[in-house]
Amino acid sequence: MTAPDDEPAEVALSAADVVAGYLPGVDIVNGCSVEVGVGELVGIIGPNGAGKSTLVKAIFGLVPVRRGRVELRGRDITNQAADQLVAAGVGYVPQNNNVFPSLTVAENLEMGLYLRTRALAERTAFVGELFPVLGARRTQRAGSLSGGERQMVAMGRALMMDPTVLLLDEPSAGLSPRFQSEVFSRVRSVNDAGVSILMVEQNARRCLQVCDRAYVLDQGRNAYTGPGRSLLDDPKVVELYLGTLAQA
Amino acid sequence: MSRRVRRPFDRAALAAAGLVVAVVLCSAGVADAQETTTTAPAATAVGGTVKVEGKALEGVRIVVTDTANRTVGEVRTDSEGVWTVPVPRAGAYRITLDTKTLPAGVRLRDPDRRRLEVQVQGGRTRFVLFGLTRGDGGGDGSGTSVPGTGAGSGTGGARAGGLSLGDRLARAAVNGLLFGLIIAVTAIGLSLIFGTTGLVNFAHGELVAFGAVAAWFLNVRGLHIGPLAGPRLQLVLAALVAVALGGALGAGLDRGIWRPLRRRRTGRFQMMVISIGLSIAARQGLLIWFGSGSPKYRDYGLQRAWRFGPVAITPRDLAVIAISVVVLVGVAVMLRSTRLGKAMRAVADNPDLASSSGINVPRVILLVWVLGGALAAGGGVLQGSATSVNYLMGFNLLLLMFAGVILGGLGTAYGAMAGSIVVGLATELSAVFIKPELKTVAALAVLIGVLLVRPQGLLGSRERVA
Amino acid sequence: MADADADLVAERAALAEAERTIAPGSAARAARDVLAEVEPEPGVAKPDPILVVEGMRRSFGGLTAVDVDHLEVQRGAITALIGPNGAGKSTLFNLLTGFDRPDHGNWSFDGRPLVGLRTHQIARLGLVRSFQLTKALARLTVLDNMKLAGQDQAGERLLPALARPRWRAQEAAIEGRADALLERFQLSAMRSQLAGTLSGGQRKLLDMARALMTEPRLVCLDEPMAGVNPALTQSLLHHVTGLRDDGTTVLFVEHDIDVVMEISDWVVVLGEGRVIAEGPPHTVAKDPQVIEAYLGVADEENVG
Amino acid sequence: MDLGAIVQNALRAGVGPDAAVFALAAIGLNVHFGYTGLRNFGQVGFMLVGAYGLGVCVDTLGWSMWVGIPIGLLAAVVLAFALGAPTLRLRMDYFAIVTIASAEILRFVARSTPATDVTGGPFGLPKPRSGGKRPLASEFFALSPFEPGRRYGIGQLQFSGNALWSLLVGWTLVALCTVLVATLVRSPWGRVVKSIREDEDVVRSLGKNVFAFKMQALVLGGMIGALGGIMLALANSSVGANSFQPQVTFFAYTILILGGAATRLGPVVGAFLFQLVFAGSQSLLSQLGAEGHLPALLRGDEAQGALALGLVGVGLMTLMAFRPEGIFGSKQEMVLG
Repeated sequence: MTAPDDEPAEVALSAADVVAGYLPGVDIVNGCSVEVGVGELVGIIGPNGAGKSTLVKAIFGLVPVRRGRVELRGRDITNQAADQLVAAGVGYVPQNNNVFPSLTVAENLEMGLYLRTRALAERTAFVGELFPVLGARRTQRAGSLSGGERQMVAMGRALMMDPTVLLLDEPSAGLSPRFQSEVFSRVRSVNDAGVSILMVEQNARRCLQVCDRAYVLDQGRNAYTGPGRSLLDDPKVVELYLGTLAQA
Repeated sequence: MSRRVRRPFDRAALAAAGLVVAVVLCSAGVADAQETTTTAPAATAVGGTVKVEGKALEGVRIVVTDTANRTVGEVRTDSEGVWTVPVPRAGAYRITLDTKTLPAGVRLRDPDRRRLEVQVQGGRTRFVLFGLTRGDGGGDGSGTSVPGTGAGSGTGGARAGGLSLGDRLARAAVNGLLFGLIIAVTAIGLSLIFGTTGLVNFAHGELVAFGAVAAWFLNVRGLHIGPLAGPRLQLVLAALVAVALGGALGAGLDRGIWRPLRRRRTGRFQMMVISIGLSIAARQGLLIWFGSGSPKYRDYGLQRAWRFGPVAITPRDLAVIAISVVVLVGVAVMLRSTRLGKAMRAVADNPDLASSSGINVPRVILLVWVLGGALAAGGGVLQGSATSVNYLMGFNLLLLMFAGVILGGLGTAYGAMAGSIVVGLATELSAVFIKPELKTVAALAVLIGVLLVRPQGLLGSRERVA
Repeated sequence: MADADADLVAERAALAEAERTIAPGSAARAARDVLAEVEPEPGVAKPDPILVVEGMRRSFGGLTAVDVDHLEVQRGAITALIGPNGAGKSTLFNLLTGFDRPDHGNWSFDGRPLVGLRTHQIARLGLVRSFQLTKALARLTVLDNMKLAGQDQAGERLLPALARPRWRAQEAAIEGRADALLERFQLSAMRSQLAGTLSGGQRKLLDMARALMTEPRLVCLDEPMAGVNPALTQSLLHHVTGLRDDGTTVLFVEHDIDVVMEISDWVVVLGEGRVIAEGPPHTVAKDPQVIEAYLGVADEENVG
Repeated sequence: MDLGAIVQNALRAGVGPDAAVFALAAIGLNVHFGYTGLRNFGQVGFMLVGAYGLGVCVDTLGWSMWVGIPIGLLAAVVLAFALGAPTLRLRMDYFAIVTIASAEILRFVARSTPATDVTGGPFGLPKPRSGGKRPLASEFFALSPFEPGRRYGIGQLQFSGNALWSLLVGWTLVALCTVLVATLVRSPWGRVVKSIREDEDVVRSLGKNVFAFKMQALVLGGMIGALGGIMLALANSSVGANSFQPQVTFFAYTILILGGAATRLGPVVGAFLFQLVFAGSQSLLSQLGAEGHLPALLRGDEAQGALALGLVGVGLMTLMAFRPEGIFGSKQEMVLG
């Protein structure tokens, strides 16, 4: 497992001092800075309501960024429209409603490649290798899949465009432990295939185990950052987030 | 990147909408300049044309009486078969055709409809038609099948007497299929627009009437742009132009009205009320442009019916059925297997996710409007050639379109097709058992019944309602 | 200006209250003592259950959202319902309070079966809920929001409504209770403001106060602390324990583990719609299955 | 151009019996939509059953108006139950479409030839051939203290005796209904229905039978609408299905939004303004036409009527897009809603 302790040489995605929120005057994210190095798998954990999902949405242009700057390989992408970000190589998997239920699995994947249809066969093969289960379900409507399978379809869809950075919003939410393991190992193999990943997770311990590095968010601000494994042992993190349960 | 793609399309949409306006204004000017055959001088009157199988009848006596049974006027038809009787004021009048003055061998299709009761509106000429046939023994029924919409015209149903129930059902089924297919063609747009934007578009009927009216001008008046006068277009050609104009109008409406409203995050109810306002305004615009007459197209007007067993159908109606089927299958295939079609379904499923997948959602919605406008206009031409052209024809179809869309399950295009055909069949089949003038009631009752029993529609899944 | 002052006053009062320690009263001790005798295992029977759920299932399409074999909620205690996102907590709330219908299953409140009852009938029996996303009636005043919850107001019937004398006295009584509750929840200053102008935290308070206006016997709070600043959280916690001390049973969904540990007498853990564990807070926290579902496996050796 | 005549026409329409009828329809709709949030798109159906209820009793059955009016109101109650019982639980777009479809069904049936013996069919009431058993509004105008033929009024604003009587009765009913509705919405009952408009789940969770309240509102607003229909029948001494086209409901919405939904005087002010502007613009157009200032296309009553009506449509769109709270409504409340 690659867990570099030093700063990564090249930055794939960075958000600096981002302030963002849905309603005017109510900031959910309050000056967050995160960086994802090329080829890195970075996690964001934090208590409920800390603004983790909002941060990812702000990076992806779904929530207006009021202050701060988001860059993709040094290029300013702050507040760019989602379809433009997809074209620029950012993939995003929302937490809920992340498949088109009335489309088949194959059509869901095709929609992921809407902007670049020529590579369809090649990309479908690539995604099929990562998520073998999707091959068997090609012609099934996505709405009839189980939660774990939907998550695979959603990730597969986001990977169709061959993104350089993938944003995942709580990929394990609502899944049984077995499926959670499955999802995390898929996330790891997507990362091993060369995609930089920024992942928000509520399942802190698993997230820290699988990530190269992680940020702990609290009340819309960065609280801690460091290599995943070391955070697990950091008493402050344990106190702030893992809390009582973790002491058990 | 995608912005570069979008811009020229925007301009094209606006230019197209501009073209629609230009054509409308020009043809309107022409309509006024020429002697009109349909819009009589704006006096309160009743009038009509007495014809049998396309041939005008001269010297037929018509008597008009008022509600108190006083005779208001009495005329004989001229060499063109035309008659007009001015009436003192708006209200109900009874029009009687003196059958003794009909030439030998000509009789009323329905002897009960010798005397018609009509409501005349102030400043308008109410057209009254008597269904006549050459009674050469065969009693082969109507020369033209009329899948009317209960528009309140005097052309109720031609009830063929003496047919067995089975034969009448078979005929009604064919008419119902014809009518249902036309509704289906017009309703797809309504369904797709609802699916992708959540708009319950009350102004969709006016797109239908617009298509029919535009094609009528091109077909009967010819193309006039400014001082340039062109030839009158054959109906098929006129229909194609009308479909293109309908698509352009759809694009113009999306860009000009609905997209700005979506951007302002206007609520769904607000948008629905706005579409009602638009419907009122557009309907009155059509009235000013076209008048309140119900003329027919120049082509395929009167044809001898082909007989298939108990069923008689004109080549025109058969063509309408064939065209509708081809269009519906085409749209289904487009939605099923083209990239754009899948994108339309994706946007209908989840617009946010669609845009997160790189789909340019506003552009897909624009194309949905183009498709919806074009289909509505095309459906209008089909309906116009199966019956006649009237500025209210779209509004009269609207509730039936809603019925079709809801029956099929809101927002699913295939459902809208199936639901519309059910509505068409219910409408015409009911006319076998109840008075034809009440057949729209039957269709609406079916709609309400289905909503109560299966609110998710016939094909929709239960989850969609929640 | 007046509003700003009022906000300040409210905030200070909330902070002052937060500084007071939350001392478990006798009711709390009683509840905990009774529950200490109960075996911490899923579906265990309680000495004095106010709510009993039996074989309740609800699925959406292919997903089973709730599948509870047996669950009892102890009268007079604070029971927390926890579990990861999507575990079915909110669905269970909706089923219990009649907002959704189970595919099958029975449940009863104080011995009365609730199957087939409509939402408002369940509420009238004293089983009242709050909402996860606060639902202030935005175009009504704060006071009217409260008064709406008054029960058996004759003036709510169409014809008596026309005769003011018929309901004036009752209205005054309801208003008195509403004001007392607003006072307790530090909302008095906003009583004649439209509820839509309140801040998120104030709406949470209003939501809870309004539920209490109905004098419920069991109140179901759906994530009462979500999106609330820490000072207010303390104040809300105080209100929740206060409820229990006044004899109201509380069932609440919460994400914040600290909150759950601090105020609940009993914890029920849901995972994929099932009750995977229940017991006193500190017992549950040590349950390997809970750690598995909620936090993920730390390491194989840790679990073993 | 005779501006005076235009103003006079506009004013006469603004205070005339038709304005009172529209005001009643809009007050009923205000109970439905403004206060309770019910999207009733078939208000005209309630007017229809009121008018025909009275008309059939008097003309067809020869009963007294004093029996006909309660029966007209009762018909509205029956319609409200028939509509509401199955549909009030449906989602709101469905409710809108069911109500408009029901109103259309009623209109189609009323004007159908099989119904001629009862409703006069396409001719309406009074029935043309047989004539009714009793003149529709004879009892109503017999109560009038004014001479039917004489003209009354101040200056230019003149009405015939019968029109004056109709408008006085009409506006009196408007005033009574306004007070009734105002009393109700300020009572605890009003608090509940307004809460239902905001969020019916909350109301349900507090132990209120939301369905029953919605039904009461539907009945009440429907009866006020029926009163409008009855007033229309009396003022015109006739009932015709053509007066009950779907667009009448849309006009009532326009009126309500113009004056401000969920305000006490909104429907009244709205009806006055609506008729004033509608008649004024028609009058203005006809003068412009007569003096040759309009393009040829827009000459003639039909075109000018259409143009005026088209302007109503544009007005409704503009209002809803830019001032959905109405001209006198509160912006703050709208933002919160």
